[in-house]
Formats: sequence, structure tokens, C-alpha cells
Amino acid sequence: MDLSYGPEYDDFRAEVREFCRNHRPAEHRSRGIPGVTERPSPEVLAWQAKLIEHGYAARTIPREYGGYGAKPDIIENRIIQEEFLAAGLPLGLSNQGISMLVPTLLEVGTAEQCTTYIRPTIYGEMIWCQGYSEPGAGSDLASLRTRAELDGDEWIINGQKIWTSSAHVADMCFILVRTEPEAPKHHGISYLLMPMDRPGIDVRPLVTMTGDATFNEVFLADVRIPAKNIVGARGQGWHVANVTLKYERGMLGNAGQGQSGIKGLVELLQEETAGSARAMDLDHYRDRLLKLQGRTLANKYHGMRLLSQSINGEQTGVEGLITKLSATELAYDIYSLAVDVLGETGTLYDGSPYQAERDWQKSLLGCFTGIIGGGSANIQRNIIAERGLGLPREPRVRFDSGRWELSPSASNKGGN
Amino acid sequence: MDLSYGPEYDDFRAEVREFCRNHRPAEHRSRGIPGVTERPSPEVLAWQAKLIEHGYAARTIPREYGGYGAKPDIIENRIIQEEFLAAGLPLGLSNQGISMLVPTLLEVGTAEQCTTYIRPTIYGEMIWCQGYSEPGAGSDLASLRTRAELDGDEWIINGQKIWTSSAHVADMCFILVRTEPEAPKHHGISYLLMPMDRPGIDVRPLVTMTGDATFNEVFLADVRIPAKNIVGARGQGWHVANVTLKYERGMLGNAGQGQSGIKGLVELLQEETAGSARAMDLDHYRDRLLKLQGRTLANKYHGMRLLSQSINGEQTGVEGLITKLSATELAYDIYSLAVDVLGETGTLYDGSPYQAERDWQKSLLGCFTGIIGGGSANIQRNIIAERGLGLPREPRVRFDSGRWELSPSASNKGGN
Amino acid sequence: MHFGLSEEQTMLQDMLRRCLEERLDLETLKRTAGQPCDPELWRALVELGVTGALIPEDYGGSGLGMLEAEVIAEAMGRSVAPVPYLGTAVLAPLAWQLAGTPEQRERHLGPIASGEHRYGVGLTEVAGAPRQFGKVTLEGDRAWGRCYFVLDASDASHFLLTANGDTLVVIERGAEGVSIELLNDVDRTRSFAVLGLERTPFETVGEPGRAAQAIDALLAAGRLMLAADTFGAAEVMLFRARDYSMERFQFDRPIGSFQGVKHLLANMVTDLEPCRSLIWYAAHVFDAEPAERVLHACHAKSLASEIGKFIARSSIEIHGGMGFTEELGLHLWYKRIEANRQLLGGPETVRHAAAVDQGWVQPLTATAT
Amino acid sequence: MHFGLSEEQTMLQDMLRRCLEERLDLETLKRTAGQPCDPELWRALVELGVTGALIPEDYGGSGLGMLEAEVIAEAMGRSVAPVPYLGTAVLAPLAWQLAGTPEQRERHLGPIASGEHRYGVGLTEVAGAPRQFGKVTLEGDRAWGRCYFVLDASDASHFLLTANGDTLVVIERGAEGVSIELLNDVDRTRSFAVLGLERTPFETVGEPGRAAQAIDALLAAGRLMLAADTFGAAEVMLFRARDYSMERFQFDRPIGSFQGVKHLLANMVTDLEPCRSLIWYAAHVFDAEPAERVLHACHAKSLASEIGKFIARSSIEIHGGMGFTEELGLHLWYKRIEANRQLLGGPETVRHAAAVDQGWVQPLTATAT
Repeated sequence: MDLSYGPEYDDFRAEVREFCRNHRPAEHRSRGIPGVTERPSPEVLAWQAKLIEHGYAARTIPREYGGYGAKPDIIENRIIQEEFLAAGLPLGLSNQGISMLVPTLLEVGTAEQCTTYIRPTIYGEMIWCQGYSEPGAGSDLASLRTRAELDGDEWIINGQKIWTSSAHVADMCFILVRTEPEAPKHHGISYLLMPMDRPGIDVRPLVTMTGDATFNEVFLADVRIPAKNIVGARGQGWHVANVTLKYERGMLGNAGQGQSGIKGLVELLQEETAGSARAMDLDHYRDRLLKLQGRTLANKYHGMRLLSQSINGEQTGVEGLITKLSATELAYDIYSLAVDVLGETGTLYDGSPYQAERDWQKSLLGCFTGIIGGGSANIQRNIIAERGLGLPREPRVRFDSGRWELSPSASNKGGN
Repeated sequence: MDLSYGPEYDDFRAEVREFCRNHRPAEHRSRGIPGVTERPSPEVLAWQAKLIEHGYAARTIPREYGGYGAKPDIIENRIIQEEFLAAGLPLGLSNQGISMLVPTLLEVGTAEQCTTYIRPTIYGEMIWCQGYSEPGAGSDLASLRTRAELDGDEWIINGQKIWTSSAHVADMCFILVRTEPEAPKHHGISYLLMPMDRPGIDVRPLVTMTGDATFNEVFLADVRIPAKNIVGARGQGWHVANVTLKYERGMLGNAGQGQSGIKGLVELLQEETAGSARAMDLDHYRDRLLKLQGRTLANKYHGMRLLSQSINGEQTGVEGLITKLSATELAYDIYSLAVDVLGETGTLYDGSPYQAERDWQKSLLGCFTGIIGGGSANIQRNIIAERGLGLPREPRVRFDSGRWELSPSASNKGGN
Repeated sequence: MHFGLSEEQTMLQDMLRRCLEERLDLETLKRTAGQPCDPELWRALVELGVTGALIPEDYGGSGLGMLEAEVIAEAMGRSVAPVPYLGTAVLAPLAWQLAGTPEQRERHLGPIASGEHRYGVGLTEVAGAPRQFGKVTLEGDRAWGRCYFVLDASDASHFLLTANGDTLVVIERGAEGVSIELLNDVDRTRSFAVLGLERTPFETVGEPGRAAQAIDALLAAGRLMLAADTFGAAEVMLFRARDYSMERFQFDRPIGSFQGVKHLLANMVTDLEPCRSLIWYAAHVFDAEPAERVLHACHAKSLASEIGKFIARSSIEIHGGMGFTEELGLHLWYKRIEANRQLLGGPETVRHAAAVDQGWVQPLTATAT
Repeated sequence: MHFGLSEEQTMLQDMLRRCLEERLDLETLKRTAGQPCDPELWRALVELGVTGALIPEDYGGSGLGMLEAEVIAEAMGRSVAPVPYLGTAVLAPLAWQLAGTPEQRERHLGPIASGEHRYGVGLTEVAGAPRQFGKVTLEGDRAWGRCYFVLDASDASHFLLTANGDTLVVIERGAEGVSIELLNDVDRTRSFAVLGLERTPFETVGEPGRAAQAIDALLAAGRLMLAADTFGAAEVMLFRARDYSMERFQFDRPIGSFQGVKHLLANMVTDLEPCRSLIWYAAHVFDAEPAERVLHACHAKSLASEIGKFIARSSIEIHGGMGFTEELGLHLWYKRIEANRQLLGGPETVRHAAAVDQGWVQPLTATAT
């Protein structure tokens, strides 16, 4: 094993560190959480521009589209992250436009689309939302019903989307719609780019159990957009979307939060008491902590293993598919222990008097985003079993009027 | 709530107690485990005869078939159990002939069959084994392949059975065979009574992971038995077997072992030490014990609730279906804790020097009988979900040459 | 022999469920979250006998037992009822009966049965929960100090508190020096507060220093009621998940037909049903065999908390994204279960108390600061 | 940057797996259960360099590191190899190198590398396991007492034992007063014994009273190797269950197509893969960052034990009745995993040691009787 990045990266690290030294954290205190509930502030936009200029954001986006144009290098990205984190500096913008739309355009978009959309997106001037999920199409995304019909040189879109985070601040939406109603489920979908200022778009906030309105429902009635706003070919939207989903899965499966959770738990168990005993001295709490520490370390080193595979161009097998399931279950267990240790205080919420320093209860509720979103736990298990372990695919059967029948249109091959 | 059996049973209890006082435990020390690895000894047979005479065994079997002929009364049975247990006296014989075959004959057998078989069975003179499972037909019992053809006034049986406990000591076997190969799966089965001394029967012991040979494989080559040895109509064996399975499920779902397990665990945690600490003083062991105690108490009172429903003729819903799953998981967790508390000593086995008083490791291994046998845990979950919660039945699909298709013969109704 | 609810108890259950379901639709629950109890709802419950259930007929109640109280608590949990039930209808009546003088019973039980007095309750000091802060000191006829996590505070006309671990005192809301600082709890269907006392007059329930046994019983009763409340809420979450799993189609089939969901629901009900039996039994022995009270109340609270958490989480998970919104209202049940888990001692704490009760281990010394 | 096995390490892995798989088919394993190690197998392993892996080239070994030892241990677990690997090839070489004098290394390491000396190991005294009995007392140049749970005893020419918690001694099997009482362990692929000493001559590894640090390292190494052994066995059980679930048809379909089985297998592999990463890392830091040894070895042992138990049980369950017989031989893997879980400290014990290592809590005082 060689866990160093090698001396050839020393210069690069020194350069990043120098940049960090010259930019104090205090300058960036005003930064919000762009892309979720508000548009990026002027300070954030300025910071983003400076990062791109130095190659610390949009690093591998071609220069012609406004990026820095460096060759992809996972270790360089990693060094940037490490140094910024150590210095307490915010990294570049992260939103669905940057992490999902831009890579998709680079892979299947036209040159014109790339030219039009990538620059403002990476500079944080154009905010995107994702129009995938529908009330009836969650895990089974391909059964979506929002439809678009071509009328001259315009698409007319009708339907409803849900879970559209940042729809209320977005300029644009990359949206999946059914354009060929006659085609089998997966084959009738197209991927469109919809400006959010068009008539017929109604955005309504969706309050989640955390009490926040980070998601929206979007109602679409005769929304007209230019015909050229399609990415990939007509009917190929499912393929285009899967390019994008690949990036989303990568985003959500972040094992890093476990580290910080354990650190907080250790402090908590050292401070909290039950009667005269420190929680840390109670074997049952401490033993739960240690179990979680073991799983957290395992996930941390597992991340290093995947990073190493990725750097060295090695094939990743089942070990790459399990990270989201593993990380979300771990996070849930970590926050549950914190709440248990806090006892009654653990039920306090959202800035209540006498609440512990961290809002553990809110973190616990937040876990459901990971358990349900971006491919629910059971969908993850199917993927792991089918793609990772080679088990047969699910039979495609319909339940209709109390009877089972084979789905007429779907392939019923069980192999992989 | 009224947890007493009521004053009307005081006399009966006094009578049983009197009997127990007059029969000291020492008299019965020679009793083996009849029906599993050996035939009952003469002492056991004598004891069984005495019990039947007093109505403490075969209590509700009609007098004409050798029983005591009492009216069914759950509370009387319960009182007999309680008093015998308190006195340390062995109850009457319990084997598959008595618990499964006899009730089946009483329900669907001919008068001649009842007359021929019930008396010697309840007196322990005729030992039965169960010929249901086959290597290819475990959970999916209805797919069994052992076949019988009528040749004049004899059935000729060919095939193989497995998991046939006590086949090596049995006089008779109640066996499921396919008699109508053209009929759909569940409709071509018959239920036969096969003497085990016929030519063509080969019994081979099957050693399990506990190291014991309590099960057998039975190979059947042109075994001839009389045509009249069929219970119920030809092709109705599935229905007849389900009468019997009902009794087996009742047998295996015994929550009582949990009580004794907890008692042993408490003693263990009070005696064992880790360094200078009693295991009971280590919060993590004690907390595990307490969790198990809670579940054990819950199962105990749950058993009282079911008993009460049964006594009062109330309908039992989903609460009656869950007992086996609940009890087997609990037993596994109880024995696992004991082994953990014992540390290295917990790996000692089967009368090793320095082993703890109870063979906890063997009990742990034995749990797999319950986890797998008598309807595996996943089959139990299906039953609970479908019959208990009303969820749709499984689709009947076939996986053939890498493709899914509907099973042609099976009903694909999903309702219950 | 009969294990379970009698016909009368089942009638009480039906009546209460109906009353609560009619008055507490989802819109009402959302609108009134964090608000005081609706006076009309309170009046209806008083009329059904909720406040008088544990009060003898001589004092205006109906003289029922803990199993009836359990039935009521379960119904409250089913409807996540925003009602100050625990303090007013269970703990205060028990406190006056177990520790009060005949004169006190005469004076206090009537107004409880009639719904006139409503009690907030502060038992944190004796519940053995982690982070015990707050302490009430008595000097002469005045009390000083703070009591944390007073349940049902915003509706209270009176507060029942412990002092020194062996004394029960009652404070009137309007008394001198009383301050109420409301907390923001994840569960908004009940109110929680820090109660401050400054030269506040109080009334001792019975004699000072003589209430240790009564306090043990109150704690056991409180834990048992919370277990029942959690059970009621968990049962609703399980069956809503079952129903949803049959209505919600994905991949052309009800999600409840996938074994992933089906077996999860089977596991949920396999946990739920024995827990119901345990809670019923615990309620039964509370009256029938007082020596078994503490053990069974602790186990009921522990098991209900653990299976409640599992069921609540799984139900949200089965509901998918909709379960995570406020649209379906499931979060109200989820949060009630999460809060109950922590109140009057989390699972580890109550299991420790069960061990102490059996003489397996010494109690943790409580240090209030 | 490279995280994982090098090409050479992968070659070693392949070679060993092949060697063991060829020689240890199921019939052989069943036949030799409880028997001493097959001399031919031993010779083959010695030739592959198993015994010399951790011994410097100067002493006849190949001077490899703990990651190679991990690779070997994993292969042993995969094949449930009845081989005295842990004591002979890992703990004895480490003991002589960490605590021995140059003269001792010279004298003892060569015969280990050549396969001539084979070590039983008794670390129970320091492993912090429950029910510690047995104690070895040194007086002058003789030893008295008993050591429990000596691993790989029947094959041993020498025994490596701790005394007083800070001294390592080596005893020759044929020495005066040595008695060996074999135990009947659930795992029959290795041998366990109680070793009795009566006026027995011994050799101290290095100086008496100075081996505390070396003992810590040995304990960490032993725990890490057991984790690797469990991991290897668990991986086999998982993939055998996967294969079986595709071959075994029930209700006209492979049982692996039912989500009940499918999701269980997914959960198993989701646990297994991060555990592999942890064990690799723990082996790496054993050499690269000795300060991290204890923490990571403890966590590796704890996690491998927990997931190993889950996978072993689930694999048997997926195999149904056949998994419960001796026919398929799965019980050998199951029992090896169960035994590893308890050796040198069960999960709770090693987690406690990890807490002590981080200064979170005091060690439990060991009392040997």
C-alpha cells in the first residue's frame, strides 16, 4: 500500500496551500447555501469566479465553455478539497446544474447547448433545478407521465413534477417528459431544457418533516419552450437521464459525514452524564459508540480504496455500489445514539433553549433524505444484488384487477 | 383481565396434583427422548399407559381408539402441564405420530384406519415418521416428485425423502407422493401410510451441524404397500397434509424455551467475570440481557393472550401467525449472548472439559432447526404478510432459460 | 380465564377512538401544533370520563383501573392527540391517592374529574435520564429552583413536581414567582417547558419526605402510559404503511407485493403484537400485583420505544418521498414516538431501572446541579 | 497512491488459495477434523514461504509485512485450513523479533522459517476475555501453573505464553512437567488445550518484566489475523450462498430471485466490503504506523466478528435444510467464524480495548485466579 499521493503532487499542494493562506475564511462568512433555498450572493459569485480563475472550481471544464481546462486528475481534486477543508475555506459552488447538467451536456449535448449553458452555470449565474420525479413515478422513474408535444418549433409541456429542490429560485429546469406515448415505457422519454420563467409554470413549496421547504412541486400547464431545447435525440431521454443519475448517486453517497458525526459523539459522551456517571463510562452507550466508530473507519478506508481504484483506472465491482446504503444506515445510527444519550434534551429542536450545541434531532430527521432519496434503500439493494452479485433481475409483472400477468412491453430477461 | 382459570378447575387441579404427589420423579429417570433417536423404553411405555388410564395423555382421543375420551378443554391440558412441570414429572409421549398423524386420522381417516393405527400409536408401540420433504421440495413442498402408481391392489412407490427424523426406528411412515402426474402441482398428491419394513426402503442417517444424526434420508425403490393405505381421496393429499402441517406449526412455535434461557442467562451473568468485573456489572452485557428479558416477557404474555383467545373461542388474527418467527429469533439472540459472555469458554462443546454447566453453544446451533425447519423464516414472513396483513400473494412466475414467464398451471390471483 | 380487554374496555376504546378521530383530522392537527389544547375537545374528553377514569366514584370519577388508563393512552397515541392527558388524568390522580391526605383528596380530585384542574408534571429529577439539570429546593412554605422538562406545561393550572427525590409538591400556575419558559420540542403535539420557582408557595402532597414509594409508582405509571401512547401511534404507522403499500404502484405492481416491503411489514407486525400483550399485562399487574409494577412498566417502555422507533422509521421509508413531507402528516406520529422514547428515561435508562428493580445492579446515583 | 494489494501480494494470494483448495477438499476437511496438521500440507505451506513470511531474510525468511500475513490468514480462513498458522508463523516470529535478544532470534527464527518448530500460543491471560482462569507463575528457572485456551496445541513443538502480564516465556513441549489436556471446541479445524506446568523449565523471550509492549503488539497481531481469518471464511459463505441461491429453485424460480433472499445477500455484501477495506488498512498501519496498531486491530476484530456472525448465520439460512447438514460442509466455516469471534477477546472485549487505547475509559483490572 502507498497512501501518499506521491512527490509529483507536492508542488501542486504547495500552490493550493499558498492560495489558501492568502484567502482568510472570514472573507467568505456571508456565503449561504446556494442552490437550495436562495440564489448565490454577490460575494459567493465573486469567490466562485476567483476559484475558476485559479482552477479550484470547474477545473476540468474546457476553457471554451468558461472552465479552467485542466486534464482530469482525481488526486488534484482531492488535494484541493483537503487544503480548503484544512484552511476552513469554502469550496466552489455545488448544485445540480454544476454536478449533473454540465457533465451531461459535455457528454451528449450539442456544441451550441454547451456554449449557451455551461459558462453561466459554472459561474453560478444560471441556477438549475431537476425535473425528474413525479407523484406516481418515484423509484419507477420510467413510468413518468408529464408529456410534451411538438407544435411547430415548440414543445408544449403538461404535467407535474415533485421533489424539485430550488425550483423557486431556478432559472432553468432539466426535465424528463414523455414525447412518444406509444413507445414502450423506457423508450418514449425525452430530456428537455425548460426556462422557468415561462407562463404555465406554477411552483409550490413542499414542506418536509424537518419543517423546511427545501423541495417543491412544479405544475406545468401548456408550457411552451423552443424545440431545440432537447438534449440527445427524441425518445432517448432515458439514456441521457441515466448519465445524469450516475452523477447524482456519486453525490449522495458521501461517507465523510460519518467522521464528523463520530467526533461529535465522542465529545457528547464525554460531556453528558446520567446521574453521576459520564455517558462515556456507561458501557452500553460507549459500546454503541465503538461499534459506530468501527463502521465509520471501515467506510473511510473503503472510500480510500475506491479512490485508489479510480486513480489507478481499476475496475470497480460490487464494492462501488454499496457506499450509499452503507453510509445512510450509518448516519441514521450515529444520530440515533446522540439523541438517546441526550435523553429528554435530545428531543429539543431547531434552536430551542437548552438544546445541545449540535441539532442532533434535526440531523436524524435529515437522514430520511438519504434513506429515501436518490434511489431508496430497497432500490439500492436491488442494484447491489443484480449488478453487484449477478442475481436475477426482477420479473416484470403487472398486478391488474387482483391478478398477476406479465408486463406486455417490458423485457423479461432475468440475466444481467 | 382474569388470569386465573376459575374455581371450577380447582378440583381438577387438586386431582392432578394428588397424582403427581404419588408418582415421584425418580421413577422415570430412565426415560430417553423417544421418537427422535430411540424407541421408547419399557418404562416409558408403562408410564404412558398409566397416563392414558388417568387421562393425562391422549386425553381427548375417543375411548374406542384407546384414548381417555374426555371433552377437549384447553385449561385442563394446561393444568396437567403446569402440575407435571412443577412436580418434575415427564409428560406423556410426544412424537410425530401422536401430534400429527392421529389428529389427521381423526379428521379425515376411515374408521378402519382409526381403529388400526390410533391405539398402538398413542401407546407408543407404533412409531411414525413423516415423509414430506424432498431434496428438491423444501419450502415449495407441493413440487414433490416421489411418485406412487397403483398396480392392482398395491401402490408402488419410488423416490426420495429427506429430513425424516426417527425413520431409522419407525414402524410406519405417513408419506406424501405424487399419484396423478398430469394434474396441476397441488392436485396430484396423495397421502399414504407406508410400513417401514417393506423391501426397497433404504434409510441413511443425515448428520447435522450439531454433530447429531437426528434426521435421515429415505430412498424408496419399488416399495409396495396396500392400496387401502391412503388417507383421504386420491389426489387430495395436499389438503390432508395441510391438516397435519397446522399441527406441526403449533408444535414448533414454543415460546417457553425463552423463559428458561433467560433464567440461565441471569445466572451466567451473575457468575461470569471479565477481569475483576461481574458480567452483570458490565452495562453492555446487562443491557443486552434486559432487552432479551423484555422480549421474552412479551412473548410469554402473548402466549397467554393466544391461550385466552383459544379458550374463549375468539378468532385469532395476525397475532397467531407471528409466534414462530418471534420465538426463533429470540432464542437465537439469547444463546448468542450466553456464548459471548462466556468468551473462549463459549466455544467449548458437547461435554468438553471446563465447559459451562449448560451447552449454550449447542443450543445456539440447534436454533437453526427453528430458523429453517417447519417453514423457514422467509416463508413465515410471507404467511404473516399475506394471511395476517392482507398483502398480495406472490406472483406465480417461472424462471426458464434466463427468462421470466407466468407459471402456466398455477393460479395467479393475488388476493387473499 | 381472560387475557385482554373486556367488552366494557373495548367499548371505551371505540368511543374514544371515534371521538378523537372525528375531532382531530390532519388539518386540525397541523393547525393546532404548538397551541394549547382545544377547549371543546377537552370538554368532550371530560364528558367521556377521561379525566375521571382513575378517580374513585366518591370523588366524582368512575373508579376504573390502569388497564382503562392504558386504553385511553393508546387512543391518544393513535390520534397523536394534543391533550394534557398524562399529568392531569393519570399522574395527578395517582399522586393524590397514593400520597395525599383524605382532606387533600377531597379538595383536589373533584376538580380533576370535572376537567377544571389540569396538571403539568415534572419528574425529570427522578427519571434517571441523562443530563439531569434543575433542582427544586423547599424552605419553609416556599420553593425555589427550576424544573426541566415539565410535560403539558402550557395547558396546566397546576404543576406536580418532585423535590429531594422523596417529596411531591403541587404548585399553582398563578402563584408568586412562577415562570414558564416553553421549549421547542421535535414533538409539537404536546408542550414542554422549564418551570422556574422563586419564593413560590406550594402544597406538599401528603407529608414531606414520605412520598418515595408514591414517586416510584408515578414513574412506573408515566412510563407505562408513554409506552401505550407509543404503541397506539406505532400501530397507526404500521397500518398506514400497509395500506399505502397496497395503493402505491411502482413498476406496475403494488409496492406491498415486493418481498422487500412485504417482509419488512411482516417484521413490523411480528414486533408489534407481543408488545401489545406486554403492555396490557403491565397495566393489569399495576393494579393486581403492585410488586411487579416497576419491572413491567420499565420493560413496556423499553420495548415500545425500540419497536416504535423501528416501525416509525420503516413506515416513513415505505411511504417513500411522501412520507418525508408534511402532506401525509406521518411526521406527527413519527415525532411523537421519538419524543416518547426519551421522556421519563430512554430505553437504556428504563432497562437499567428494571435491572435495579430485580437487584441485579446498584442504581446510578443521581446528581442534580 | 495505491490502496489495496500489490501485484506480488495478489500473486501470493492466488498461490496460497490454489495450494489450499487443492489439498483441502471437503472430504479431507471432514476426515481430518480434530486431527493434527497433515505433514504434507505443512511442508507445502512451508515451501510457499508461509512460515517465513514475517521473518527477515537474514534468518531464513522472506521479510514480508503484516499485509502479507493478512493475505495468508485470509486464505487460511477461506479454506478453513487445519494449520497451526497463527502461533507459528505470526505470533512466535513477532515475539522473538519484538522482545527477544539477537542471540535468541538467531537460534529460534531459523527453525520457524524452516517449518521445524511449531508454536502453540496462550494469551488468554492478557486478552481480557471473560472467565479468566489459569495463571503461570515463574520461580527461578521453573514455571508452575496452568494456561487455558492454548491455540494450535496439538501440533506444537513449543508454547509461547505470557506470565504476569509483562513477560513472555517459551516452553518446549517435551519439557519436564508439561501436560496437555485437549478441549472439545465447536471448531474442529484447530486444536485448543489447557496446558499444565509443574516445575517446568522455560526460556524467557528477552528480559523478564520487559515485554509489556511486545505483548500488546502480539495481541493486536493475533486479533488482526483472526479478523482476516473470519473475513476469508465469511466471504466464502457469502458467495456460496449467492451461488446456491441461483441454483436452488423453489416455486419454479431460483430462490435468489426473491427479494427476501436477494436483499439479504445485498446486506451481507454491503457489510463485507467495507470490512475488507478496514482489515487491509489495519494490516498496513500495523507496520507503517505502530501507534495505530491497537485501535485498528481491535476494530478489525470487532467488525469482522459482527459481520462474520451475520453472514455465517444468513448463509446457513439461505442454504435451508442442506446448510444445516454436514453434507455441504458449510458448518465448518460457520463454526470457524463462531470460534474466531470468541478467541483473544469477543466483540465487546475488543471494543473496550479500543476505548482504552483512545483514553476514553480505564482498563478492567484483570484478576487471574
